[in-house]
Amino acid sequence: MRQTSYAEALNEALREEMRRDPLVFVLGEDVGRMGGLFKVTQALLEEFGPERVIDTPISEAAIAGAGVGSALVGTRPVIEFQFNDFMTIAMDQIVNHAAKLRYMTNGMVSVPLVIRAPVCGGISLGAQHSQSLESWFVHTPGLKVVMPSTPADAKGLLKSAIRDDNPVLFFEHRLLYAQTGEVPDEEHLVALGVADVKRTGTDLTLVATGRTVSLALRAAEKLSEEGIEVEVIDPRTLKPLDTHLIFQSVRKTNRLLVASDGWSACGYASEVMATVMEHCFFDLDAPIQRVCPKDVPMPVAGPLQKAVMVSEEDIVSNCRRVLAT
Amino acid sequence: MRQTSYAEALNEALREEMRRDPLVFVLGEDVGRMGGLFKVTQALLEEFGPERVIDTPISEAAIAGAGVGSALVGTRPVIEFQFNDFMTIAMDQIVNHAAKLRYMTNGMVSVPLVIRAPVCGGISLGAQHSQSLESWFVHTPGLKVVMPSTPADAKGLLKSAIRDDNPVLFFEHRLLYAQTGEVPDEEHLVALGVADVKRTGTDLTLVATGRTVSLALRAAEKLSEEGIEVEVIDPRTLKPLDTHLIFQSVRKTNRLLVASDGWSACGYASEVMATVMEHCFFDLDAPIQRVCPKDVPMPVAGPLQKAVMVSEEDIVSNCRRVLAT
Amino acid sequence: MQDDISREDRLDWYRRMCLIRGFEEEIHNLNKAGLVQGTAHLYIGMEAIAVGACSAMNSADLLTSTHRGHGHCIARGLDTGRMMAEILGRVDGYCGGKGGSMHITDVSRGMLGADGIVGGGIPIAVGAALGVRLKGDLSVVLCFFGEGASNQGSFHESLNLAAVRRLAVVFICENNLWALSAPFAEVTAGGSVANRAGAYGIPGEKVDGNDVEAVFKAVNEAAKRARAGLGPSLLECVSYRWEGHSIFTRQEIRPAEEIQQWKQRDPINRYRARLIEAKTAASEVLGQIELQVSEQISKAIQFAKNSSLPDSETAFRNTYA
Amino acid sequence: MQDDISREDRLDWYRRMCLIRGFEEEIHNLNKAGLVQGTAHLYIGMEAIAVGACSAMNSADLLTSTHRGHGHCIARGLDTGRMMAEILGRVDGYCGGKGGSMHITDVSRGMLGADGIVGGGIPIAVGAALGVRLKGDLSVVLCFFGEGASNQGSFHESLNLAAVRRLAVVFICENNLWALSAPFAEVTAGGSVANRAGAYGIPGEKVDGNDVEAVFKAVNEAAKRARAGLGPSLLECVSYRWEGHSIFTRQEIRPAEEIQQWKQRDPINRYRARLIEAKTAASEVLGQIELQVSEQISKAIQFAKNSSLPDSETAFRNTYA
Ligand SMILES: Cc1ncc(C[n+]2csc(CCOP(=O)(O)OP(=O)(O)O)c2C)c(N)n1
Ligand SMILES: Cc1ncc(C[n+]2csc(CCOP(=O)(O)OP(=O)(O)O)c2C)c(N)n1
Ligand SMILES: [Mg+2]
Ligand SMILES: [Mg+2]
Repeated sequence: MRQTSYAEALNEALREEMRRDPLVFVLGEDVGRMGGLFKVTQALLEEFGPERVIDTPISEAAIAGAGVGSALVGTRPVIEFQFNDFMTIAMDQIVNHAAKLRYMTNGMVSVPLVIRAPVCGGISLGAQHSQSLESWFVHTPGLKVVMPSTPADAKGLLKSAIRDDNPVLFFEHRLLYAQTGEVPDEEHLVALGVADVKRTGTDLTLVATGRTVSLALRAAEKLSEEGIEVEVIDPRTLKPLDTHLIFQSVRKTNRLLVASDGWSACGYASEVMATVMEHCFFDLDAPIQRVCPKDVPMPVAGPLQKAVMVSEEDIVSNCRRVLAT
Repeated sequence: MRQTSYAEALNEALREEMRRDPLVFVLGEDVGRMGGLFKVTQALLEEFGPERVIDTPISEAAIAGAGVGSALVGTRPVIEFQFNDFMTIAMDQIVNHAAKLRYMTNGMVSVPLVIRAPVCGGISLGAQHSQSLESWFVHTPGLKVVMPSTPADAKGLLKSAIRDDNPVLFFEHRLLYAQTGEVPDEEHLVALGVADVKRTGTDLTLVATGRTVSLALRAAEKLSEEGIEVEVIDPRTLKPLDTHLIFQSVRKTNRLLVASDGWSACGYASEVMATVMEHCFFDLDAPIQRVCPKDVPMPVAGPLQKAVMVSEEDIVSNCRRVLAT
Repeated sequence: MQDDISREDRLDWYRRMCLIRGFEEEIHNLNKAGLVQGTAHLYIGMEAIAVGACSAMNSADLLTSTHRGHGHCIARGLDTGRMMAEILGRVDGYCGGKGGSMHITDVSRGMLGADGIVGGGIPIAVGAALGVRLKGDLSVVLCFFGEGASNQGSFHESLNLAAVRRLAVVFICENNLWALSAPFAEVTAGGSVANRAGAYGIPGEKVDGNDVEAVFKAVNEAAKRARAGLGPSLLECVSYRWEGHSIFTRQEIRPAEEIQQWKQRDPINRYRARLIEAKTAASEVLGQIELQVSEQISKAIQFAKNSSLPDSETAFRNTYA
Repeated sequence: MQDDISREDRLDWYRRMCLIRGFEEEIHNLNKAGLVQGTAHLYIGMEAIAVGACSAMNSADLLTSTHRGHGHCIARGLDTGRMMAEILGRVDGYCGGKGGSMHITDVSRGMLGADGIVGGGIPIAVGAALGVRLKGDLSVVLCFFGEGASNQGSFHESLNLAAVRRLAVVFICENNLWALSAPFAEVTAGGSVANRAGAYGIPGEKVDGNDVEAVFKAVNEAAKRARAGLGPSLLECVSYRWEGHSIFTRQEIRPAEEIQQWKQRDPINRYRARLIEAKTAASEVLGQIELQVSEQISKAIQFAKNSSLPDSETAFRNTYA
């Protein structure tokens, strides 16, 4: 298998799906001529032309609305937001329209729309360019939410998202774009709603998403040296959540830690905690804990950003904390 | 003490604060001439004039932004959104600006802004007029989130919110507007961040917010007839959360149920569950459970709406469930 | 649609306007009887806009609507029985009772949906135009919205996007002079919505929204332009709503004389008089039509009432495809 | 500000433009040395807009800025040392290193903040104008934004709101012909931002953004109007950015000749030549100024470098008041 970067894998997914289905098209700011701020749409304009690779004005609300409208008439738009922070401008179209039109019409219409956006910090862009807002969308019925952690998952999940008949929010971590990994040469699909055990272990279950998966794996290696075996589960799809795999693991290890780049309050980590609590309470030997960024906006200066974001050390120390009780 | 409706209590709070401080002003759609869609701003235009009671165009993003800008220069805007669903249009200003400006400037500025909005369904207005989106704002550092359940709390909390130097999101339940209750004649303030025990009990702690508080109290009465004593806690402020009072109660009752009109996934109920799990795990005799609306958009037809919204019976049966384990 | 208006067209337009009027009036009665589920925003007084505009549509054309959408639906030929059933929250309604008045949709008629969000449908219309072009269809999208919506950011972004992509959208502002309690001039700078077309370099025109033929002609021209690949247009159809903002509204803010004046410009009476005067049809012929319309409405109501309220189980279906 | 321009004004404007240019050029070097924390969007080529505009401000006036905000800050007289410290993420920066280039703010100078959201500052400017009026101040608010931002809904809503309330805002569009990789005409319908003023019934004017005196005059007129209670205006100052979109940008989309042409219209060189030609100042006098500017910049850099990176504990402070 080839080594491919996360960004290239996403680009391949787009290209393959656009070749397969002439109704798939891409729109967003700087996706054409420039190939996307993070190069995910690179060279698509050249291959598919300006009717299928649309450089839009800076009008996030209309872009999202155009996605909804074009999906309603049977095309399959894939929208890029340059940062997920800018989705704040398009929440009405995403939440009041994309998420609800199928339900409100009792199934008469569907909205096969994909919205891609990078999340979280790491390059000192500050509070308006570093959020990880996936939890808002997990909160909202009618949406699916995906967050891949490897190039192979990125490719396979994006292809599935494009083929899905529902609005799918697809969150990418910008620190992952350059990361490489093996991606199958042949057609590669990863089903939505299926979690993945990224590492098996017996002492503690660690549910991690996006960037925190690689931190979790490194943390697990470190703890393994001490004889502690951590099982790392990547849900890959945050909504619908593959609870089965998580419950199974917790019933084996009896301990759980959840890591997420989204804030803790009403966040994705709290949701996993609550769900496991409801279903596996008597299997737990210790309180479930979470590792999330600190409850502040993201600062710019390096040392501050580092203090706020989730780190490998945070995960290691929290694993120890869960194991100590 | 007088019997006052929730809507009148809010109106009194606005009037008193506007009399006290000439920099407090109100803006929003139909707040002037019409006195607000739900009559909360009634007769303010007559008393304070069109420079302090501003009927705006239908421009939610600019209204929120105008709130931020006017707060930045030292006035104290109180914005009304007709339904919290329309805040989706203003998320950028609320989340990227109001919530973050103080932090981003390291404390140089403050944003003393109040945004009021009704939440949840109950009058068959359907999926775009019935959400209860408070959890999104609890997720976001830099905001305070308030949700009163009685006329007295409504008045006291709104006055405190207006005096607070931070952006405060103030969520009202439209089924409560007509509900009456005692409101003190004298100056009445309720501090933000302080929960309230609405009923004492020994067998189960029931944390409920907004409209679900009255459902919880009725459920508790019913269970009391069977000798089950439920302690009902109303956090009143969702962010910052008064964890102290909740932990204390859970340590006494060893059981917890959380009721909320917001969806369950990544919602306020999951946050309370996660926090209690972290801190009171060994005090718990049974898994914490939650009662939330079903995970679907809100339908219009009466029987459907009823099936989706939290009911007194839901709370009773879930209390039993928690007590049965 | 042909350019020249035939007698059949005229009679059909008269019929449709009467149908809208009668349908809306019945909602008042049904509401008093406690049968309407939720709210409804009546189109009474504005019938000429929907009928004139939708008459310029081809069968493959599309439209997006607003909270005040019944008129557009009827003008576009939706089934009044299923519409009424939806408004009463019944299983045979277009949305099985889940959507109610504000979300009536019928994709089989190219009706992409009413909308509860002021300005919410505007970018959706633009997207639909983008989509049909990609599919190679020549459909035009009519995009209805109130003058209140023209102050939303979505209006601006959508007109700009449609203009730079030369999309086949006809933007139809229904200026009924009030947005809930807000008078047009007090909240809308520039004095005219049509005038805002200049900002996007597209044609803008103010139209007498109480004249069904004037509306037809203007929309037909704009649709031809759009079909020819010349891009979008903005039409401002000036009219008035006779009723309160919604059936929930108890308080009337608008001056009684103003309401009275506009009632004197009734688009239906006016058209009736014109048809008779021009000898297009005798009063009796129109009377026949009115009778047919009454019957259709009675049937629609009967259909709706006979349909049952949905079973609570259906609340949990159709969130996802 | 007085209407007629004195020699001191002219020399001061020249100085400020040089200061912006030199400051921005140093950021390039500091970035190569790995010292900039995060990104920065350089103002090089556009100096005449900020300097001309801010020179029309009174001391109580306010401004809102954009991601490309250094020029506005310097023109408004912010401390270059504290600015540079912020860009390097240091404790002595205006925001203690929390905000970085995109969030420099100094309320003591009426500078309400740069902004990382395209179009984000526009309604904030309107709100500030609303607020100062309520307080009884006569301040005018200058609202800067790029031509890319003029396609955001916030632009439309804000201009409409300011117009109907007759607020004291001067909307200053910096049209540098590109928004990241998007050429103006391809994404902006109507061909002109100034022209969009018509939609709101307010004055709109296109200005040579490379001519500091032309900008001053236009903004001064608009500010006078605003101060007199006559409401907002929209100015479109046409200029060009010489550098890539941000210091992160490696790819240049714009045609090399276009960049070259605009460099020949350098607002600083042009003004220098004009001052000499008009005998306002001899070349030596201007040389003196340039020297002073260099020194000031060196000091600013020294100040910034001497300031330490913040302690991680400060990350947890100042979320709430
Ligand atoms: C985004 C949003 N804001 C506010 C409302 C509440 N609302 C419903 S209709 C309406 C007035 C709309 O006026 P206009 O667009 O002129 O349409 P009209 O009702 O006059 O037909 C308002 C404010 C809403 N539904 N959506
Ligand atoms: C809401 C939003 N969308 C997109 C971006 C990313 N972005 C930053 S600057 C920029 C271009 C802005 O163009 P313009 O307004 O013309 O300003 P200029 O950079 O040319 O000075 C874009 C797309 C953003 N910061 N905010
Ligand atoms: Mg109207
Ligand atoms: Mg630009």
